[in-house]
Amino acid sequence: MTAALFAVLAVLAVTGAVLVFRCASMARATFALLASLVCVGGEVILLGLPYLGVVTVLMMVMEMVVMAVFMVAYMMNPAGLMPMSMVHNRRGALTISGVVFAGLAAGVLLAPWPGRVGTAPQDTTFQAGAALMGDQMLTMVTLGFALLATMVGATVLAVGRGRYDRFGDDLSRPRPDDPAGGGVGR
Amino acid sequence: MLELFLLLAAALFSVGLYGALSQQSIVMIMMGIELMIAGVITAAAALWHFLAPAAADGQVIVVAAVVAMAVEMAMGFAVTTAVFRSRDIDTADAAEDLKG
Amino acid sequence: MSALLWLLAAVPLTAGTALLLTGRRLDRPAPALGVAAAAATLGLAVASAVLRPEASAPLFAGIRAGLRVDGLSAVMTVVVAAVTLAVLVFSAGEKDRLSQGGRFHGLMLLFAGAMLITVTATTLPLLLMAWEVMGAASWALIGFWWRQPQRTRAADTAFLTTRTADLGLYLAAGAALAGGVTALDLDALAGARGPWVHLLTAGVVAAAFGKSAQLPFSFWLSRAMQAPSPVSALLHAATMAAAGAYLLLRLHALLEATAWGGPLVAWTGAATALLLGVAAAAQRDLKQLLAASTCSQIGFMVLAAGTGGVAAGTAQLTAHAAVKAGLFLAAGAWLYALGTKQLPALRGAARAWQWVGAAFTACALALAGLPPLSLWAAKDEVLAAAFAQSAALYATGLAAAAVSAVYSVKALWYVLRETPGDAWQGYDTEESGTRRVTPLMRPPLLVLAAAAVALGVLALPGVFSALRDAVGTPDEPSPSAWQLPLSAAVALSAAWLAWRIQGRGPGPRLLRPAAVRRWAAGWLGLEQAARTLAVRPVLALARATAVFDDRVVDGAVHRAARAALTAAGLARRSDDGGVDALVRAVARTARRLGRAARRPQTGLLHQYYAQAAVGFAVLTLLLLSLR
Amino acid sequence: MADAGSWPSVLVAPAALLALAVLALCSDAVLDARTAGRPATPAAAVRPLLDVVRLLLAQPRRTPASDALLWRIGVLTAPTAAVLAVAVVPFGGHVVADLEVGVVWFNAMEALTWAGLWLAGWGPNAALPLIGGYRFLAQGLAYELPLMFALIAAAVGAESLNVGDIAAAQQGLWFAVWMPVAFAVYLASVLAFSFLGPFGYPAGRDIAGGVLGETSGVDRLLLQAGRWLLLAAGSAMAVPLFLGGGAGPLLPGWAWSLLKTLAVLGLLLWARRRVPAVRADRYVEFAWMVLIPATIVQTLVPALVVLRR
Repeated sequence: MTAALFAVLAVLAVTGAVLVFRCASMARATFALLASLVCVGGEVILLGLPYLGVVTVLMMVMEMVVMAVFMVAYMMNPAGLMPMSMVHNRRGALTISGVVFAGLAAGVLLAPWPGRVGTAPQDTTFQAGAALMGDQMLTMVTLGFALLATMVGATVLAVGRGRYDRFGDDLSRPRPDDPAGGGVGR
Repeated sequence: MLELFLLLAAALFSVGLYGALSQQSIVMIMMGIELMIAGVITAAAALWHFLAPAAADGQVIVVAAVVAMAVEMAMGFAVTTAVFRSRDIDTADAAEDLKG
Repeated sequence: MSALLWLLAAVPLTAGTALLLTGRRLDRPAPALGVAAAAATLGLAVASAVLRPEASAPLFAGIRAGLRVDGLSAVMTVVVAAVTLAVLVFSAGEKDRLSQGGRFHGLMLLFAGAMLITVTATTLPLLLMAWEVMGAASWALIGFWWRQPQRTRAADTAFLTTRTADLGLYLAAGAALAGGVTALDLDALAGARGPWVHLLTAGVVAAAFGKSAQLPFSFWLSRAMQAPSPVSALLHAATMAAAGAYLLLRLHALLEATAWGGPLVAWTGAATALLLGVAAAAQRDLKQLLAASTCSQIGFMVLAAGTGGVAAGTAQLTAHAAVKAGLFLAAGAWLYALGTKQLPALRGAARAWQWVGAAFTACALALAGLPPLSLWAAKDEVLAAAFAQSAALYATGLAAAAVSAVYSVKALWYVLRETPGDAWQGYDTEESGTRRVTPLMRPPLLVLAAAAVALGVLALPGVFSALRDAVGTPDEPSPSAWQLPLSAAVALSAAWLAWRIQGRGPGPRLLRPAAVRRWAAGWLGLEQAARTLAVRPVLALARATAVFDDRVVDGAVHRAARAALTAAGLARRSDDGGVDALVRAVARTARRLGRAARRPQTGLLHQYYAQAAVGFAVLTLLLLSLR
Repeated sequence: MADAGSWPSVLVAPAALLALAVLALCSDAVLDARTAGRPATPAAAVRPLLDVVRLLLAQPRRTPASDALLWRIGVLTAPTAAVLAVAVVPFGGHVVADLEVGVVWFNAMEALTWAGLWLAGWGPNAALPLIGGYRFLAQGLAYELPLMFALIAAAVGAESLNVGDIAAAQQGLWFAVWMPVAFAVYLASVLAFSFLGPFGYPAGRDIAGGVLGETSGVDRLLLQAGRWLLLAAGSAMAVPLFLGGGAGPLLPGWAWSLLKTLAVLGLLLWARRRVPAVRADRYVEFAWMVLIPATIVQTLVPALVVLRR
């Protein structure tokens, strides 16, 4: 049963991936990607990591919707109505990815994979949680800081207005004049 | 079974690579990269499941990959926004100031 | 005492040098000053002749500069001083032609000083110095009118010939030093050791022949006639030409020291006398005729020196000085007056200016050797000395005497005839004649003519024996009873014959065969021979050495330079081609690599991803292959 | 512990959810009628159901160059999300799928409504629905993080992600009692992800019905159904998380669950009527600046309690 499920999900994931770059409409490409990633989430659940799988799905859904927003914001032809090919060096890309896939496949098939060592615990989520909070604390901290840095960096990059625009040339204005209203203490 | 999973991962990775290499739009390139990271997640999960289920390292890699995907998304869109706002372009080809 | 001798030498030298150095400022008073100095010198000469002073001064290490007036020197000094005075008086008369009087009289006095030192010197170095100054003065005086190229060329020829011969004296000095005569005293020269004596003799003989224009070197006297007439009279007749003979007379001991010395000198003198006499007979120019006759008369003196007749030689020298000076001054007067010295053009000159003509006639007859005049006596003494040596010499000398009579009469014949109507065409061919003879010219002519006649007294045995004692060779043979009348007869017959032949129509040639006449007229082809034998080889040698120098030495230098250049070129090329090229190549490759390195930086994101992908793939393959 | 769902329960659960939704709809209609002064007759209650028939028969309108596929997917996602969400909710002892990660699953399914609503907005290729879709996203960004922290609070309290365990962990004291903030936030979020009442911003009348604007016929019906199903599912989930699940003195487990669910539904319907509409940007500011710290602190409380125990 799981093999069948794996096969279905695998095929769905790959077709979704291929569709992403075949669709003209950006929305369709985005949700093809969403489908593909959901399938990957499914695969992860299938591999006995329910928590990580569902979290992946949860995250992917929200991410893809945000991507859809940005897609519409920046793409010239989001609905794919006008025939436009936003592609270059197709042949070169194809050859390189083909070669990479062949290399990886060869590596996968030819490598002498060792057998399984030990068995999975009953509650994998607990195992992950314990590891992250235990001996992998450094990783957790690093990831945490990375996420914090990303949040700050992304905001700074994305926001076009600096502190001088908001608080005046010598930063003397009491209340920043932002285009959108709101803001604590107002 | 492990080989199948890894083949799936390789397939996803290659399609993502093809997308990243062939697409002009920055957002589409990011989608390509997302797929590549998805491939990595699949591979990590599979390796955890088939080789070392006792240790949680595989899961940590998956978490790291997921975080990486999130960070890539965030920074990608930040850079796209900044470039778009300053240059009014959205294709990677137009932003070639670092040309040698 | 010795101060007198130094004074004798110093007066003419200082006066001459002063006149020379002051240049044109003293031109006007120059003749008077010259004559005064000459007179003073004559006085001093007579005093030194009477007192016979002696002086010497240190010259080099171990070699002194000695002066002494002995018998021979006394006669010589008086003759030189007297002739110099006469000639300077004559040139004072001719001062408008000799415009640069200061330079002329300066040089003449300088020459006189040098001649006096030569005749009184007792050591070879001093003699050599004086000898050189004489040569230089002769060159300067021959080329006095230096603006005319043929005169300077003549001066050069004369100077070169005499200088070449003078080298003999240097050779002699060297040989003497080598031969042990360290003090270079003239009297001691005969004592040189071994082979050096021959070398010494050869050197002295060569110098004497050169200076006295004997056979091989006679042609320079013909070129010397380009000089002004007073110069010809003083230098090339009386003194300088005779200096060679004087040297041989002074060194007759040396000639006897070598077996071949005496006979060589004698025969050369005889041959010169005879041949140059023939040449004189063939001349058409009066001064050339007189020059050739000078050579032959000096030939007699050399003959006397060769045969040991020192007194005879001295007598001959003295008589000849007076005779030839007079003849030259007469020729000079006519040249000054008529502007020509070609015999046909001078026809009737004697009748035009009786005083000059009378003096000329007297001297010419003396020259012809007619009794009882001076040369006849002197010549007989020389022939007596020659007869003592060998009969052949005597015969040759007699023949030479006959020839001298011929050319003297030829000159006389032209001059004494009436002046032909078309004579003026011949005038002014060489100079612009003034048609007058200045009063100052007359007294020297008369004095010299008187001397020429008076010296005939030498024929008397008493006078000749006194001369022999003065000279210091008492046992010299004197002319025997039959020799005097014989020479007289020969001279008279030759003179009469010449007068007849000359009288038979204008221009009949004494010498029948035209080739011989042309040979004789050309001074026996001596100059041609010298030119072909000496000048051309030397020039050829010079050219060869020049070519050699150019081709080999310069060639080597040029080749070295060119080699250096090529080496430099090579270095440059190798530097440019090699090092620079290398550097440029490195720079070029660096630039190319730089450009290549920049190619992957396309700025296109997707290409960076592609490169990254390929890079990682290669990396992993590498990793796998290494493990 | 609720026993694993057998096959029939897979069918019963959606039916029960539908029933609940219809009940909520009718009571809402009655309340409307009463507020409108009309007699609270059963006919008034049944009025909304008539629309179902009308919509099924109506000729669906098509906009030009609309993206039919995505539109249809969007419309279908809302109800399916509700049904899938209620799968992990235990009714008394029975639960459809007793997942280890029940709470995360509920959250994931609830997140699906984001994709659904945006696609429903994007589908018709019209401005106003698209704006509706964007509004729902803004509102989603607002309520999502507080909701997550609320759920985490409940999970931390029960030291387990399994909904059954959480319900069981509330034997002594209901979480709603000592996690009031989390409970309140949760309720608000339920209203938010079913864009009802104060959070009806994405379907607001100022943009002509927003997401619902261009839908007609079956699409409209599905969307409306999805809306009320989500409400029912959310309130059903509230019971095991914060109200002790099936525990109760007299009645059997499922009866108590049903009673509590009806109570929550009533509360939400009352709230929907009383609280004025909130603009998304105001609510996002309030949510991020006030609710997130509150819920974080709220989560800290059970964490400390659990650590101390």
